[in-house]
Order: sequence, then structure tokens, then C-alpha cells
Amino acid sequence: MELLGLVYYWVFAILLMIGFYAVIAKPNLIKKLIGLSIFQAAVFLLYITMGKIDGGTAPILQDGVTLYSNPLPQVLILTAIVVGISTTALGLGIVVRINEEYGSIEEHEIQERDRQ
Amino acid sequence: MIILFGVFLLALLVITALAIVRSESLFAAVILTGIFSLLMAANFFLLDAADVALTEAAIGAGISTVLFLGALALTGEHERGIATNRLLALGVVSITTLLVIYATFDKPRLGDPDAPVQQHVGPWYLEKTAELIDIPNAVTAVLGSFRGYDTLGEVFVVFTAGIGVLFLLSARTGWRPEDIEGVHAPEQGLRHYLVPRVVGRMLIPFIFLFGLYVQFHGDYGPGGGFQAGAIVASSVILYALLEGEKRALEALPMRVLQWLVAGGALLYGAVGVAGMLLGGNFLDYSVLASDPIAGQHIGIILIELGVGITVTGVLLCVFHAFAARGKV
Amino acid sequence: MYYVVTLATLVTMALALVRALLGPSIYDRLLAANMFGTKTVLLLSVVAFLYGRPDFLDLALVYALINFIGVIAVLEFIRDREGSDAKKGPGNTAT
Amino acid sequence: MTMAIDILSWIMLTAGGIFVFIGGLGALRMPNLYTRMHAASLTDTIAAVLILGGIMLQAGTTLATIKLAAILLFLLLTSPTASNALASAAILSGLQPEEGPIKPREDDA
Repeated sequence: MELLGLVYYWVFAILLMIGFYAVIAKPNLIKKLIGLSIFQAAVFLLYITMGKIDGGTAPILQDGVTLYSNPLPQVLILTAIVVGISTTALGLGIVVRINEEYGSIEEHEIQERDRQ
Repeated sequence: MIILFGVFLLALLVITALAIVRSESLFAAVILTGIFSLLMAANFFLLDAADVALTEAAIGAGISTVLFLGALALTGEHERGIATNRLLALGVVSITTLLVIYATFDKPRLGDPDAPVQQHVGPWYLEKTAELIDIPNAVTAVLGSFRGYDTLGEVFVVFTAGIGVLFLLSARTGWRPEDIEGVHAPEQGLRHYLVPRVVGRMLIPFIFLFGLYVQFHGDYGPGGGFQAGAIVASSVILYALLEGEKRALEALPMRVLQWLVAGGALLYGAVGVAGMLLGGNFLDYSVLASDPIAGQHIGIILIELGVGITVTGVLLCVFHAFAARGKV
Repeated sequence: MYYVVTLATLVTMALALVRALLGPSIYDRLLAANMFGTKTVLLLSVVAFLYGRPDFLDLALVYALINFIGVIAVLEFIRDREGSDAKKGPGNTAT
Repeated sequence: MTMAIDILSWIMLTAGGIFVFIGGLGALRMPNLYTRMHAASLTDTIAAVLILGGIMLQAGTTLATIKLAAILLFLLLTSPTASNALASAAILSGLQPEEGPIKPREDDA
């Protein structure tokens, strides 16, 4: 039972590294961006996990409830999700432009074109 | 029991993430990303983060899929290359994973009320929300009032990202935002899927209405400008998918959208400046009305409105920019 | 009793996920994703009551409303692709 | 009276749970796309009615019941529509339904 409380952090670590693997090892730029959003999601999970309190409930005040989970991580992550999709859109925009200039979104093909 | 459900969902999350990275078809990867987001939202919900789950739902269910598909349509849907330095990458990744997992043994257990993170500011916010702001949703109170500067910054990041996409995708080809309106053939839209069109058209007003509800009910329940912006944008995107971009742009022209992008951020800033003019600090809403608590209410509603307008504008601008790029 | 329903929903989500991973066609994946969406709506509704905070049903409502958009977007995308493939030549079937 | 409502709602919830599970099993084990779609979409609908109805009985006359009714309404609208769109897209793309006895597929083994 003691270890069960750590599973969330392990999943955070695993997801983080799955995303990171996609970013460093996959040559396809869109795949890299998908990996980046998995990476992001892992960080979101970490923050929300830290804010949880046993026996607490969501921080929306209600009569007769005294214990609430921490609202601060939730605020940070709430805005981060929307910022995340905006920056992902920016990344996708850059990928689309790269595809137009180089005719490819594969890393090695782009590098080859650059060397010429 | 609930923690077991959570762990089960986490296991599914890891499987999905692995499948996303392994999948060679980017198209399948995008569909799996939708499932990933659903799992993420369910997990947030189990961890008491109703507001965050609502945001993830509003963004992940429609908009992120649509954006990725928009980019895929412009680039290509299959990975061609094989992973470079695969073994090296795997090695680095596995070692780092083990290191991070080793580090977690020193972390406080899930839900520990004595964890350091629970000792500071968090309890203070909960305590003071009832006293200083007097709205039930502590998340909205922290977002809008206690940490209004942060949120202002985030809104400007969203704003900048939207402007960035418009700049990038209007470069060189001589494409101007206004041109989108002219480039579409009239037979756009899901003309030959009759049933989805009829049902979808029926749903659009409800989605829009629900967006407004989330916007203005954000003080009392889960919701607020960020979620509402995404939901309203979803309803317009659905309209564009069903009826074609041209009709959507007739309803909400690009010019209006650009005004929305700037206007929301400006409204947020203007509320801050109004506070200064009335003798308070920047983003101090207490001076907006004779009663400080009423002033806080007015301030939070106004800045949430600003957030909602900017988010709607940016998401729609980005969507139209991708869609138009494909047709030029 | 809510626990039984939650458990059934979770197991079904796992089954749907397996279908989404196996494929084989893109429509199978899409079907699984759609099914996953409705199951999430049910799960969230039940858990809202399990937690005793029924005001959180908003979340399930969002999914009930906009999960549809994802499916429509993917179908639109497929239609565009098929359209451009058809111009290049026949012989293209769903994979 | 409350007893009767409780029993009825538990029955509905359990039946809903069973249907959900059957649907999942069908979507996984059926041999081709159209049969899978059949299993998934039919049970989706009945399970949603049963489960949400069961919760509604528990909730009584509150705002939650109205929200549940709205959720049910939208699910009943969108879920069959999505199935329909999916099936018609699959047919249009040339994926023909198989006729005659069903051949088992390797990936289900």
C-alpha cells in the first residue's frame, strides 16, 4: 500500500521518457511534436498528483466539506494546457513551413538538403 | 478502491503512449492521441482536479485532433525514416527513467497531507477565498485574482503563439488572412454525409450555449475563460467541418477573429489599468466597486471574459490558417 | 454498486484500447476511439456520484457534446485524402 | 418507496455494467469491422440509457438529474450518428461487408 502511493510518480517518469524518446530518436518532425505533447502531459500529471490530499475533494467550496485538494497546481496546469496547445500549433506551423521549403519533414532528409 | 481505478487508468495511459510512439502511421498516432487525452482527463478527475479535467476535455477531444490532422494534411501521414541512434536513445532514456524512479522514493506519498507542497500558500488561498473574494471555486479565485499576473502572462503567450502561426502561414505565398475567404470551392463540407450534417447542425447551438455557461458559471463550478474559449471554438470548428470553411468565415470573418485575438488580451490589460486609475494596484479589482468583494466579482468576470475571447480567437485563427494553407 | 459499474467501464475501456491498438483498418481505430469516448462519459458520470459531487457532471457533458467533433474531423480528413488519391489513380483501398 | 427506487436503480446500473462489458467484448472479438461496429454501437446506446437512468433515479429531483438527462440526450444523438458516419465512410472507401459464413481472422487468435 505504501508503494501504491508512488505509482503515479513512476508513471510520470515513464511517460516523460516515452515522450523524450520520441523527441530525440524519431526523425519525423510531427512525431517529435506528438512526443513533446506526451512529455508535457507527464509534467501535468506530476503537478496534479502533488496537489492531491487524502480524503480531500476538488477545491470548489461547499458547505459541510472541510478538506480540499491544493488549488495552486491546478491553476498552473489549467493555463499550461491551453498554452500547450497554442505552442503545439506554433510548432505545427513551423513544420508546415519546413515541409514547403524542403519538401520533407524527415530530419535526415532536411539535413541532407542543408549540406548541399 | 479509487486509487486502484487510478492505477488501472495509468497503466492504460502508458500503453497508449507506447503505442503512439511506436505507430508508424502518424494518422493512427493522432487518433491514439485522442484516447490519450481522454485517459488523462479521467485521471485528472480522479485526482480531484475538476477544472483541469474540463480543460483537457475541451482541448483534447476536438481541437488538438483537428490541428494535428490539419498539419498532417499539409505534410504527409507516414513516417519514412528509421529512428537514428536508436540504441543510444533507448539507453539514455532507460537510464534516466531509472534515475527519476529512484528519486521518487524520497517523495511524499500520494495524498500525504504533510507534504511540503501542502504547507505553503495552498491552504492560505483556500482560507482567504471565502473571506476576500467570496466565490465557491477556489481555482477561479486563484487564477483570476490572487495570481492574476500569471494568468495575464499566459494569455499573452497564447496571443503571441496565435500571431506567430498567422505570420508563419501567411509568409511568402502572398497569402493574406483576408484571402481565405476567396479560396474555397463551394462544394466544401461533408455534403454527402447527410446524417452527421443534420445532427451536427442541431448540436452546434448547444455546444455554443454550453460554452457560455462554462464561461459565466466558472465562479461557481468547474469552468472559466480557458475552457469556455476552447468549447466555443469547437462549436465554430464543427460548423466549419460540416458546412465548409467558407460558410464559417462568412459567419465569423477573419477580420473579426483578429479583433477577438487582440481584444481579449486588451480587455484583460484594461481591467488592470482601470484598477490603477481608480487608485489601486495593477490588477487589483477591489477598487472597481464601492464594496471590495463586489469589485473582485466584477474584475474576475471581466478578465475571464478577456481570456475566453482571446482563446477563442487564437484557436479559430490557427484552425483557419491551417485549413486555408492546404487549399492555396 | 457504483463500483461495479466503474469496474465494468474500466475493463471495457481496456478492451476498446486493445482494439484501437490492433487496428487493423483506420476505421477500427476510429470506432474504438469513439467507443472510448462514450465509455469515458459514463465513467465520469458514475465517478461524479461516487465522489458525492454531482455538480461535476459538466465534464461528462463536455465529452458528450464535443467527442463527436474528433470523429467528424477524421472522416473529413479521410474524405479529402481519398479525393486527392482518386485523382492520382484507382486501386487505393482502405488500409 | 425509496427502497423500490433503490432496487430498480441498482438493477439498471448492474444491467448497464453488463451491457458495457458485452459491448467491449464484441468490439474486440468480432471478426470484421461491421460486426464490431454493430456490437459497439448497440450496446453503447442501451448501456448509456441504463447507467445514466440508474444514476438519475439515485439523484432524485435535483439539478444533477437535468444534467444527466442532457448528457443522455446528447449521447443518444451523437453516438449513433458517429457510428453511421463511420460505417458510411468505410463503405465509401471500398471496405465491403463480408457475406456468408464468417472466416476467423488471425489477429483475434
